[in-house]
This record gives sequence, structure tokens and C-alpha cells, in this order.
Amino acid sequence: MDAKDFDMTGADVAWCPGCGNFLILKTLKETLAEMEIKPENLVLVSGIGQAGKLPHYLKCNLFNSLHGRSLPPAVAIKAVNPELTVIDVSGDGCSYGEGGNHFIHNIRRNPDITNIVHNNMVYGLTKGQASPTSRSKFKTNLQVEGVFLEPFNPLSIAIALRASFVARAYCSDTEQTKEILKKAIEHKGYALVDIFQPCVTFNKTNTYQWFKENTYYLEESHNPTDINQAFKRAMETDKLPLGIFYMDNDRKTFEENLEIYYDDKTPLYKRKYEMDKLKSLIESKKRL
Amino acid sequence: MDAKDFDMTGADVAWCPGCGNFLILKTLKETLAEMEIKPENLVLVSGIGQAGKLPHYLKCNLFNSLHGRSLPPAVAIKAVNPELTVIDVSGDGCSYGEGGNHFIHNIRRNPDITNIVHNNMVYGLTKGQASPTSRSKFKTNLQVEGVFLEPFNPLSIAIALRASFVARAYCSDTEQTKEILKKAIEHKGYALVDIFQPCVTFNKTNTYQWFKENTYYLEESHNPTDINQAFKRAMETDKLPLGIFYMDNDRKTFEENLEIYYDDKTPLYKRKYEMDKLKSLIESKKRL
Amino acid sequence: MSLKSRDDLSIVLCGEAGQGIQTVEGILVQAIKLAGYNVCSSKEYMSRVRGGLNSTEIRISSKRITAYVDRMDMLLALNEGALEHLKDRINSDTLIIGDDQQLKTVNQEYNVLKAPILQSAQELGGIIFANVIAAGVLSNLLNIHSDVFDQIIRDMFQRKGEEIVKKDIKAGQKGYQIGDELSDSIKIISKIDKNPVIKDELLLSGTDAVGLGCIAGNCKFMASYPMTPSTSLQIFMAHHGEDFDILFEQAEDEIAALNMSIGASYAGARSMIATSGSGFALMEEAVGLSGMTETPVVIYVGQRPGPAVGLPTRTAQEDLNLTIFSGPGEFARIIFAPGNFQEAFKISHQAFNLADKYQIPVFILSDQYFAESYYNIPSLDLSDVEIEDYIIKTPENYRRYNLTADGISPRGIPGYGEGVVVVDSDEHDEEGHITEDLQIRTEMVNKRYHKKMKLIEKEIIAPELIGGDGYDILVIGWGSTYSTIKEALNVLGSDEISFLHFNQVYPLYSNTLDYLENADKTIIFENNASGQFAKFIKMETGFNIDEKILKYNGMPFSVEEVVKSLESLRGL
Amino acid sequence: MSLKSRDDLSIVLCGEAGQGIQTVEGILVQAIKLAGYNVCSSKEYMSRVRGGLNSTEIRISSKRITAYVDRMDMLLALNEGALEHLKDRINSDTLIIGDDQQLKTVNQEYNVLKAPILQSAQELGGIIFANVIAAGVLSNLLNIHSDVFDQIIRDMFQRKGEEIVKKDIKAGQKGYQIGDELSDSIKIISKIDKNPVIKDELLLSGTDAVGLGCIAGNCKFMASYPMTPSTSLQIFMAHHGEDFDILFEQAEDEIAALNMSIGASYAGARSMIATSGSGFALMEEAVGLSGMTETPVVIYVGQRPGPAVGLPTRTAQEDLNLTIFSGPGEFARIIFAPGNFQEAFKISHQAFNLADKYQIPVFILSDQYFAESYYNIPSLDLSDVEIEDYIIKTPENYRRYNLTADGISPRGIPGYGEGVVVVDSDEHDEEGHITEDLQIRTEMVNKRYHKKMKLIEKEIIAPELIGGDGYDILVIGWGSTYSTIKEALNVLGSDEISFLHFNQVYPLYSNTLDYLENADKTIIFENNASGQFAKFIKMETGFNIDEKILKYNGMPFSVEEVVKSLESLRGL
Ligand SMILES: Cc1ncc(C[n+]2csc(CCOP(=O)(O)OP(=O)(O)O)c2C)c(N)n1
Ligand SMILES: Cc1ncc(C[n+]2csc(CCOP(=O)(O)OP(=O)(O)O)c2C)c(N)n1
Ligand code: SF4
Ligand code: SF4
Ligand SMILES: [Mg+2]
Ligand SMILES: [Mg+2]
Repeated sequence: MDAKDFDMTGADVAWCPGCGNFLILKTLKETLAEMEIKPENLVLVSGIGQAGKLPHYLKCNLFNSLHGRSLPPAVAIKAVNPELTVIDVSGDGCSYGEGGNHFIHNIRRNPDITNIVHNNMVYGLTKGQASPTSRSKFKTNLQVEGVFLEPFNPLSIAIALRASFVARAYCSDTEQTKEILKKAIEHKGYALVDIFQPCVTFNKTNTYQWFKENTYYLEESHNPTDINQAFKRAMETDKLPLGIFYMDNDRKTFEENLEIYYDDKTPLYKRKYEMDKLKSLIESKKRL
Repeated sequence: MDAKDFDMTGADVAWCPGCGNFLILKTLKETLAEMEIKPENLVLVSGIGQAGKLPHYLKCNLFNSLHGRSLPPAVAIKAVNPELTVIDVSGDGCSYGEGGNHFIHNIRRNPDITNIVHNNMVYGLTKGQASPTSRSKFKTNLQVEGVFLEPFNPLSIAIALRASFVARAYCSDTEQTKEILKKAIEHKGYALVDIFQPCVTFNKTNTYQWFKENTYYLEESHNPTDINQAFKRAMETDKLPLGIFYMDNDRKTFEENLEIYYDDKTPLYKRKYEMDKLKSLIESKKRL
Repeated sequence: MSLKSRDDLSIVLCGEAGQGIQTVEGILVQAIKLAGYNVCSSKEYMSRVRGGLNSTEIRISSKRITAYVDRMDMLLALNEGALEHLKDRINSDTLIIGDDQQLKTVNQEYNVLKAPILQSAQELGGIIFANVIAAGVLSNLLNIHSDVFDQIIRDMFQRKGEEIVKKDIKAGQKGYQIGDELSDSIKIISKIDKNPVIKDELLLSGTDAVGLGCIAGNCKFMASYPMTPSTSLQIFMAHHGEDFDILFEQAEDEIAALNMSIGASYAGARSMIATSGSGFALMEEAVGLSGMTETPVVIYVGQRPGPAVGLPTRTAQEDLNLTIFSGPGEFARIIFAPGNFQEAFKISHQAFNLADKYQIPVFILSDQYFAESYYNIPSLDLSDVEIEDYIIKTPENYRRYNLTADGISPRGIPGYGEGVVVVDSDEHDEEGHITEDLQIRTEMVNKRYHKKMKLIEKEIIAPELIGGDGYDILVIGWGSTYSTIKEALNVLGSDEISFLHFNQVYPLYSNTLDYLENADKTIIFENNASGQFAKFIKMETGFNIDEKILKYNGMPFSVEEVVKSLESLRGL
Repeated sequence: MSLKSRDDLSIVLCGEAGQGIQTVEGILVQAIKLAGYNVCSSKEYMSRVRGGLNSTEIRISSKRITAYVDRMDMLLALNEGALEHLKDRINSDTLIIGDDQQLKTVNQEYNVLKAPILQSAQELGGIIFANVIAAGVLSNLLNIHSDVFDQIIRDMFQRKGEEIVKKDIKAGQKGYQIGDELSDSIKIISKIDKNPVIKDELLLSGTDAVGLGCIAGNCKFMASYPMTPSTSLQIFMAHHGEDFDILFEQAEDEIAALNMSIGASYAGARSMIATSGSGFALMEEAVGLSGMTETPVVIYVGQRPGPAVGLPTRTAQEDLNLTIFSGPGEFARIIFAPGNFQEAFKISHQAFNLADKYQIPVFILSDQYFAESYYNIPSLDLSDVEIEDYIIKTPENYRRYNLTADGISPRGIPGYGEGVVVVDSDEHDEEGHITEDLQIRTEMVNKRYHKKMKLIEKEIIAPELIGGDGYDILVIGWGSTYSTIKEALNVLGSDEISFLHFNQVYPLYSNTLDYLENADKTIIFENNASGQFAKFIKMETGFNIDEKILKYNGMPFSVEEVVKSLESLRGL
């Protein structure tokens, strides 16, 4: 397959020229093509925001949900039809702010989906308010005195929740990002990929330059199965490490844990109950 | 002061005999009395659940909010009137389930409040469904095959969020619990106290006996300012440590960060704007 | 001493939470039905796990009656507070049974029969046996054969082990023995006719009726968050998940629940949620998502008194407005409010077909009273149960929101066919992609709202007219008041009065106005403070219902209340 | 070449997001006002940060007119798509100004004037200067003195540094120069009268008017979550936080926002939130909390087209139902929908007093069109601005929900007085503690709903009747349609037609029916698909409004549309 197989002819891309989202779109298309994932078998689920528009620019099945609510449908879609590749793509505000409760609880479920978060440390679509990942002192039209809340650290939280795959990428490093995305999609279980993405319009602090200067890759020697090490690295703030922080290949997925799939792998959406069973259930109701 | 000063005459306590909540109520009253906190200056904010009923059995100002929504009002009350002692008391389902998003984001705010969570690993009031902290294989009327979600670990998450005070107690150890509560209430900033509380009716697994056998106290030597250590200890699952895991006394509180209190400590609720200022603001609107 | 001789009896059990009144109820309703009598029960209880005061009413009768009455022919008091709790319903005809200890301070004029129930329980090894003893006493007084009784005990406690079964059988026998002693002094049930057919009838709760309907509708996915009185339906579905391939998942909150169910539906599984007022309020944004993306979903709302947490374990009909007007924006929907179990089954099954047919949210309004009542019914009609299949295999250039003449775009699902299925919560074009074309916007609103409503209006369930059509007075009701109003009309036995019951409340049946204008006087009964359905009828027809009888203390209407209101209306 | 001579002009700027049309608008509305003309502007734009097609309409006139018209006397096209985007509004009277490049493929019949705006910008150092050049061109054509213009540029760009100011002044001059060249070929503004008083009038947006009112109402706390078109009010309040002691906090989600604001109000700070449809839907549970705990809060809903995400940056009047019926349960509320800025100021200020007086949620319905329009008004009336204080110092045995005759329990706050203040989302007794006493339940519902509504109904803002009371045709409107309908009536200049505008939509003014019945024909204009207010009027009065003109494509009504509808109605 070729990245072009995912092209949407005629799509009117609404992003600003130079936005990091273009890089993520391109890298994602390439990743999917190289992994030979067919558009018809792929479902992208997104929320609302600039990042959430991504799936509109890529040929695939798409569930563009509400702001902050992409994970619940994503998890349900995968559970109903485990044969689909399900990827959740959304912004930092969407995924960690409005959607925070789904973020923490779906990590606990460990569905076999990939959760890509475009982390531009700002609310892009609504024109520049702080997002949960905005850094200290970041001034906006609503944070007039600058942000003073402790930035949300998606990696440390995911690790604290024993997420089965936790990674961070930087969109400009397209090759490394592609590698991380591949591993994430391949990973059996929930995979978080937080991708640093410069917003050239509303975030004049965390620019391409800034990300370049303030990030580096975890060493080869980093052992992603050591949760305490992973946490330590995720808590670094001086410079922000990139790469795969943590991985646990032994956890059962949500779908595997579902009784409906214990003996029968037929996707749920194909099933119908047997009338005889219903009849005997009703029959049994002669007693409580 | 005496614990009796908090007695509510005529309160019809709705808890089951033997419930761990009684111990928490008693310990909390004693703590407050020993700390000389006056009922009129104390606001308990609770959600809905068995734990959420606690403030009805203790004389104080009380905001009994919605299920899962106790933190937002608690934080706002403290911000509007920092002279009040504000304590949030609720159940594990309320605080970590329905209220999960407020839990994570209010830790980031670091308001000077105490967050007490009665952790009975079950939904008590609605008669026995799994809570986020329910442990693997726990069977209920809704988790027919037993729980398989990774239990929510409030401590590790709070630490991952750099909560400024993170502790766990066990209600039967009333003296230790009292000590922890005192430190939490004294602590300037957000303080989480997760209290193990047996539910004698709906949780036949995590009983008094079980908690006794499966908990122990962190050693004196534990350094609560070392975040990596704190995380490591919080992730222990074999036996569950009790005590103060983490503490950071240097973080500014939400109220301290608020511009309204930079120069003037008058609680917000006492303030009125000056008409002249309004007039000149209106005057300025001759231009955009 | 004897009970007023009549062909139906109302027996009330009262005690605290944790005393096992529900067990007594469970044993008795089964025993009564197996003995060949009609039975119905309903309960009121506090939102607490132990203590407080709860009561359950069980009616046994020759006729098929299924409503709540104020009248108590017999009161079994399991604790001291019982008499105080029910004092408004006790009169000199009420036979009060209970332990000496419990009835110590009883009113002189009361009609009391002492029975050592709690005392015997203590003797048998613990207070926990009181419930089975009490059941035994009543069972005996109702002339139910002890074999029947023992069998029920055996079935109920079987999974707790042989030891427990034995003890409970013994407790039952003790109850029968006490009953024997008492029956010397009272004679009951004489005029209540047995009908052997009843033995083989179904014994359901409102929850069971809905749950069976959902299964019949091929529900495959349910995400929900516990909330009384909808939790019982969640439990029902979770328990039948294995046999019927239903994925039940407890969501982290209500918002997740509905968004998950909508996602599951997008992927092709018929989906539902169950919740109650405050929980439903949290779902309203997602109701809009269902409307906008045209993704079918069934929403069960078990009503209880609000606002906010309100009275969690009480009954109300307060969420009609909330469902009719739920969700931002304007789109088609259907709202049912079944009044009896047969209807509940049928409606619940149809709800899934209609949701799929019109690609909309379909609501089922229930309430605590309806969900937690039991009664026997002859059977459930399976003849028209059919899983109507509206899902297509997508062609290569599939467009999810293809603008068709009737407003329905054939619905595909991902992974089934050659096409891709694009749905969007923003305004979108026919393909499903976000658009700001204002012409398309108008067409999409017309599709989602006007066109679909037009189709839906063609198949509204007509309200049921009970009584002749030569009425002077027309009584209007919806949802759970059905049985009560119906019985009240029976009591009154007047040709002048008929009853118009709505099983479907939205959209309003087109000929409703004809029914209303036919009457000299109209009267509506609603369990809310503002007369929500009356107002809705006025909104749709301009018709002003003359009398609104509104009850909003958390209790259902009783037959007597309805009778009284109607009598006074007739007297006007 | 000349523009049709008239006493008002409509100038439309069109280009892509990011081209600075808002800057042009900002400069021009100020320049026009300072020059002594009446000005008003409104805009429509896409939900994107760059690209797409947005347009702003600026009207300049002798009379005080404040509405949107379809007519475009002049169109400044800043990109190629502009003409296609606005093609329905272009006619032979429209003077189109733009660069050669942009107008390459223009229709032959169009009335085009080429001006090297973008080209000059490139020459001046970059496309970013195009907006100021364009403003200069128009300013010159409108005969605005360049001193006035320069001063505005200086003020606007000052905080960006002297370098930028200089460049922009230069760009402005370039614009003036181009304007000079153009003005040889066109003559405009001749018939528009100057009025020197206007120079000193206020220039507000709808958002400003509401925001100033909220400050005047002593708002002290606002928690909100960004959502168009309510974000602008959040920004307004956040920016004035320092001067007016207002704590603005961006909440993690809408649920937190309203729950925080209710908490703040409990503690004694007047509180509000601002949101839009989908965001408001998430708050409905908390609306019930305000109702149940009787905690005042002001809720601003900036309406936009739904359902779900819908059209984020467009206008609608779709959330009326959602607010009237929001929240589970039944309790009192007030809903305003101001139609002009003076009213908006007054209502917003009063909203806080009324919320406190009745201890209820008070809603202000606005919409994108209203919030983002600008016009000049003479002043704001501060004479009746008063912070009515309803908070008491609590006595020792204070009972928060003391049952009083009128239903209002004096409200205390924690830490002020000797008592404790207990509020509860469960049903509660007078002290505020959880209860299951069903008698108290009824009394509490009566208090929260019936009694309060009775008081509130006594002070409903009467609808404003515009035109005489001898009308045959009565036009009905609410909220943001005010100016448009009013101007349309002016255009028609007919004694037969009057206009009834509602600034308060709930509860409905008691004598509404009288107004309606006085007319031979009634017609309502609403920006929604179902006629929500018409339906609500019918619900309350039974009256059926004859004609509903509904527009729901995301654009406001234009004066012409209203005129046309009324003309055709008159012609019937
Ligand atoms: C319930 C709800 N609240 C608020 C909004 C408005 N809104 C849309 S996108 C957005 C924030 C987007 O930020 P982020 O998720 O970081 O995405 P980005 O645009 O930065 O990619 C907000 C607040 C909404 N659409 N729905
Ligand atoms: C919005 C909403 N959803 C659900 C409920 C029902 N509900 C009340 S308490 C509760 C769970 C209580 O569990 P927990 O918080 O652990 O408290 P516990 O009773 O165990 O102390 C639930 C689900 C509710 N009141 N409101
Ligand atoms: S606003 Fe920021 S995130 Fe959005 S498209 Fe522009 S650069 Fe990208
Ligand atoms: S149900 Fe459990 S938590 Fe609730 S009162 Fe009883 S023992 Fe305590
Ligand atoms: Mg972002
Ligand atoms: Mg619990």
C-alpha cells in the first residue's frame, strides 16, 4: 500500500499553514500504508478541536464524536467489532481536559486501541486558551496572569494507571514518530502516543524551535518494562524525553476479558439471539 | 474543644451497624475538636453515596453536592472564602469514578483543602456494584464475571500529578488515622487521604480482617519528599502501605495564585466593585 | 375476628431495610400465584441499606388487578415504627399482625393479632429467619399449601447451600405453625377465587418486562452507570449477557455510558443505556450526538423525584419534559411510557426496531413504581417479535448521509462492505464530512427533524381508550398510572367516564384532540408538580385539560385517590 | 460610477480567516463612529483559524439602525472566493472593490472597481498589511479624516511597539492614497448625515453589553469552559477580573464550571457561567443542583446551531427549550433573551439580583449574532443599578430552608453569623438535612416551584410593543431578532403592523394572550426549525400563531427577509 491510498480528494484542510498537524497527518498515512491497514478496516475516532479534524483528511471509517468524548465510542467500536483497527485521534484539551475521566478509566480497561494525542499545549480551535498541558506562565486571553496550574503529565498518569503502552513523540521527527506509531498500533492493548505538535498560531512559546531544544530521545538502554524507571523518566521536566517509556505485553485486553468472546470470536455486531432461548427465558419467568 | 461539639442531636444515621464509616466519623470529630476547628468555620462538602452522608451526622456547614461533583464546589468555596476550613468527604465511586475528572484537575490546582475518600472498594449506596478501586475478580450484580479492570490507584495517580500531600489510612486504626488527618488538614495545599473502610454489607472480600492482613505502615525512614520513592511505594500491591506517601510543602496554593488575593486578603464574598470604576470602564467603551 | 369479606385482599409488610421484606415479598408473590390466585405487589422504601422504614404491598385477588391501593386489609409489622409509618392507612378494618414487643404501644382501637414472629426467629437461631417465618405465617393464612411454600424456599435458597435451605424450611414451618394458631381467630380469603390457569402464568416485574423486550429487540450492547431505579434493568441485562450475547459494561460515568452505546451502535450492535433523571441530565449532550450522527440508541429512563438527587428510591413522572426537550438542537425522537407489562415488552422490543429504522434515539420512560412492581400476566406475545434489519452492506462510494426523498439514508457500518462510513457531530455533507455549506445545513435539519418526524407520525401508537366512547368525563394518563386509573374506573363502574392512556407520549397521537373535545370534562393524573403531559398536550393541540391532579411526594397514586378525585369531579 | 444614493450604506468585507478582517472591522467601526455617523456591524465566519471564507458587514447611516441586511452597497473582496461566497447578495448596485488578481474571473455585469490592496501590501513588506490598507481605502471613501484614522491605528497597535505602529500608519496612508484615486470614480456617503453627538457615544458588542451588566450586578466568580460564541464573554470577564475583583477560572469541563459556580455562590460570591448548547447540555444536572439547593447562579447561553457540535461559529435560537426544560425535577427559574444592548446591560445586572432574590438559576440567552455585533448607543443607564443584598447573618439555630409563607427562606452563607448553613441535593428538611418525610417533600416542591413562580410572575418584564396598538398584524420575536424586525417594520412603515418583542421568555408575560388576540394575523420569526417560542406560547396560552417564519441555516434574519415575509403576509 501507499500513503496515497489514504488521500481524500477534495478535502478542504482547515489547518493553518505550517501547523504541526500536517506532519502528523502525513506520518500517520505512511504508517498505515506501511502496515497495510485498509481504509475499510480502519476506524478513526476523534473529538472536537483542530486535531480532531484529522480523520476528515484521511480516507477511512470515521466517527467524529463530541469534544472530549472520543474514547468511549472508540472502545465500544473495538469491543463490538474486534476485527477493526481502531485509532483515537484528538487534541490535548479534548483528551486530557474535557475527556479526562474517560482517559483514566479506559486505560484501566486496556482496550486494544491506539490513542494519539496531538499535544500543542493550547486550545487551538477555540483560539488560544490554556490546555491541561499548557506550561507555567503561559498567558492567554483567559489565563490573563498566565497559567499557574501544574501541567497535566499524561505519561506519568498513564504509567501510574499501568497503561500497557506509553510513548511520546515529536511530530517533526517523522521517522521516529512513525516507528513509535507502528509499535503502538501493533501493540495488543491500549497504547498512548502523546505527540508534541507546534501550534504556530496560538502557541508562540512552544514552537518548533522550543520542542527541538527541549526534547531528546530516551537512550537505547531505557528498559520500558520497568515501571518505576518509566515513571522517573516521565517526571523529568528539564528536558522532555521522547520514545517508548513503558510497555507491558502481558495484560489482557478489554475484548479478551469480555465473556462474549470467551468461546466465540464472532464480532458482536454479527450476532442474533436464538428465539428458543428467549422462549425458555420467558418460560422461566413463571417463577421469579 | 471536644468531639461532642460536633454532635448532631437527632440525626438518624443511615449506615449499617458495623460499617467502617462510623469509625471515620468518630475519628474526624476528634481530629476537628483537637485541632480546635469551629463548626461555623468548617465546611464539609460531600457527594452522594454512603460516605457522602457523613457530614449530615456532624455539626458543620455542609454542601452536600451531586454524585461525583464534590470537588468543584469545595474548591470554589475555599477560593471565595479562604478563612474557612474546607474538607471534601466522599466515597471511592463518587471521587474516583463519576468525579474522576475533577480529581485529576483539582490536584493540579492545589487548593488548600483536604480530600477524604472513604475507600470501601464498592458502591455502597446503590447496593454493591464495583467501584474504580474494586479489586480483580470481585463479583457483583453488574460485574457478573468479576471485575477485570485494573484497579484505580488513587495514590499513584495523585503522585503522578504532583499532589502536594498524599496519604492512605485505615479507619480501624483510629489513632494513626487521626494523626494523618491532622497533618492533612494542617497541610497548606491539596491533601488526599484515601481511607480504607470496610463495607460490611456489600463487600465480603475486603473485610476488617482483610484490611488488617493486607496493610502495613510505611517505615519511619520513608522520605515523603522523594516523589520517585513515593510512587514506588504507592505501586506496591502485595501488601498495601499506609501513611504519608508524599508531601510537597513548597507548592503555592490555588488561592495564593489568584490575582484577587495578591494584595488584598479580604475574602471575595465581602467585596463589591466601585461604581466609579464601572463608570470609567463604560466611559472607555467609546472606543473598542 | 374476621377480615371484611371481599374478592381481593391487600397485605402490607413493613419493617426496616435489611430485615428481608423483599424476601417475604418474593416468597409470597410466587406462592400466591402458584396457588392459583392473581397477585400483584409494589413497594416504597428509603434510600438506605439498613434501618429506616420500608413497606411492600401485596394484593391477592380473583380478578386481574395490578395497582396500588391505600387500603390495608392486613399489616404485618416487623418493627416498632411500622404503625407510625403507615398510620394514615390503618383503620379499624386493618388486621395488624406482629410480635408483642413490636405492638406494645399500639392504639386501642386497632385490630391487633399478636404473633411471635421475631421471637421465634430468635429461637430458631437469629433474627434473619424472621422474614421466612413471616412469609410462612401469611402463606398459611392465605391457605397456601405448605408443599408449594417449601418448594419455593428450596428454589430460592438452593444456591446458598443445603444447610441454609434446611434452616429456612424449618423457619417456614414455624411460620405455618404460628399461622395455624392465628387462623383460629381469623378467616380470610373465602371470597377470593382460585383459577388453576394462573399457576402457569408469568410473574414479572416492570423491569423484567422491559428487559425481556430489550432482549427480544436484539439488544447487544449496554453501557450504564448504576442509578436507582434503573439499576435493576442494568442487572437484568448483565445477568443475561452470557445467554444472549449482550455486552454489559459499567461505565465510569453517565456521559461515557451513552457515548459508548452510540459508538457500539455505529459499529453495528443494537445498543441501549439505562439511567434516571440526574444521570440522564448528564447524557443530554450525547443525545444530541445520536440525533446529529443519526445513530440509533435506546434510552431507558427510570424516573424518580428530583431535582438533583431528590428522593432516590421514590417514584415520579418528572422527566417527561427532560426527554422531549433533551439535547441541544432539533431532531426526531420517539418517547414511550408503557403502562403495563405486555405493552412494556412490546414497546421495548419495538424501540430497537424503530431506533434503527429512523436512526434516532428512542426513549422508554419508566419509574420506580412501574419498574419494581410485580404481577402475573398470561403470557408475552412473541408473534410479532422480529428483528427488522436496516443495515446495508456499503458500496464503494458509500455516502452515509445521502439525501433521499424521505429523509432516511441507508445506514452502513464500518467493516461491512466496500465503503467507508463517516459520521460527524459537526454539521456535515452527504459523505459525512464537516461542512459549512448553509444550504446543506438546511437540508440536513429538514432530514433529521422535519422529514423523519413526518414518517414517525405515521406510526404513533394510538392511545388506549378504556371505557366506551360515549363518555362525559375523560380521564387522561400516561405511563405507570395505567393500572391504577383503570381499576378506579372499574370501582366507579360508570359509563360516563372513560380513560385515555398514552403508551407513546411523543410525538403526540394525531387524533388526540378528537378524544379530548368529545368530553364535557377532562382530567389528568400525573406524578409531577407542573402537569408536564397536560402542558405538552396543550402545546400540541391548544387544548386545556380542565383538572390536573398532581401528586409529587414520591408515592404513586392509589386507586382510592383516583376514585375520590373522580367522584368529586362528577359531583361538581 | 456612483452608489445608489441613500442615507445608509452597507459595506461588506470578505476574505479568509487570518487575513485580519476583524482588524478592518475594528478600525472602521471606530472611525465611522468617531466621524459622527451611526455604525453597526455583524459577521459570519467559519469554524477555522486560517483559510475559508468569512465576511463582516458594516453599516453606516444617519439613523440609528443596528440590524443585518442582505443588501451590499459595497463589497471589499480580499480573496478570490469572496464573490462566489456572496454571490446571492451581489447585484448590479453592488460596488465591488478588490485587487486585479482577486477579481480576474468576475462576472461581466458586476460593478467592479479595482484597487491594488493586496499588491500594495506586498510592496509594503507583506500581506499582513492588507487589512490596514483596506481599512484606509474604505475610511477615505467614507470621507473620514485621516487624523481620526491614524489615531485609531496608533491606539490599536501601540502595545505591539513603535515599529509596528509606524508600518501600519504607513499602510493606512497607502490605503488613503488608493482611496483618493478611487474616489475620482465614485461618490458616496453624500446623503448620510453626521451627528457630532455620536462621537461620544458608546461602541459596544452584545458581549460587552452583557459583560458590563454582569459587572454591575456584582458578579464575583465565573468558572467556564471555552465554547464559541460564549468564549468572548469569558474573555471579557477574565480581563476585568483585576479591576472588579472577579475570580475567573477555566474549568476542566462544563460540569465542573457550573458546580464550581454554585459552590462559590453558596459561599457568598455572586456567580455565573457562560457556555453554549452542547456545553450547556452537560450542565443540566447542575442546573438541578441550583434548583434543589436554592443556590443562585446566572447562566449565560450563547446559542449556535446544533445538535451536537453543529455549526460552532454560526447563529441560532435553538436552545430555548433546552433552558426552559433544563434539569431534572421542577423548580423556578427565569429566562431572559435581550434584544438590544441597553436591555442586555439592564437584564444582566438584574439577573444577579433576581437570582439572589429568589435563590434560583437565572438564564441569559444570547447567540452568535447578538454577541458579536457592534453598534453605537448613547449611553448605559446606571441610575437603577443597585446591588440588592439578600444575604443574612445567620443566627445560632439557623435553618437554611425555613418554610415561610412566601416560599423564600432567608439565605445565609458559611462563616457569616453564628449558625451553620446546610444545603443538600437530596430532598431535605428545613435545616437542610436529608429527609424522606413525604409531607416535607411536598412542601419543599411547593416552595421551590409553585410559590417562587408565583412571586416571579409578579415581576415579569412586559414585552415591548413596537408600533401602535391598533395593529392588524402582530409580529412576534424574542432575543436577537429585535433590531432586524424593528427595522423591517420601519421600512414597511405601516400602521397595520406592530411588533411584540420579548426580552423575557420565561415565565411568559401574563397578558401575552391579549396582545395576540388583538391581531387578525400573528407571525413569529425564529432562528430554529421547530418554532420553539411559538410552541411555548401555545403551551402557556393555547394560542396558535398563524405564521412561523423559521430560519435555521446558521445565519440571522436579514431586514429584507422580514420585509418580504411581511409583505407577502399582508398580500394574503
Ligand atoms: C462540550 C464542548 N465544550 C467546548 C467545546 C468547544 N471546543 C471545541 S475544540 C475545543 C478545544 C480544542 O483544544 P484541543 O483539544 O487541545 O484541540 P486543538 O484545537 O488544540 O487541536 C473546545 C474548548 C465543544 N465543542 N464542546
Ligand atoms: C449522576 C448520578 N449517577 C448515579 C447516582 C447513583 N449513585 C448514588 S451513590 C452511588 C455510588 C456510591 O458509591 P461510593 O461513591 O463508593 O460511595 P459509598 O456508598 O460506597 O460510600 C451511585 C452510583 C447518582 N446519585 N447520581
Ligand atoms: S490554530 Fe494551531 S493547531 Fe490549529 S491549525 Fe492553526 S497552528 Fe494548527
Ligand atoms: S452498605 Fe456498606 S458502606 Fe453503606 S453503610 Fe452499609 S456497610 Fe457501610
Ligand atoms: Mg490542543
Ligand atoms: Mg464506595
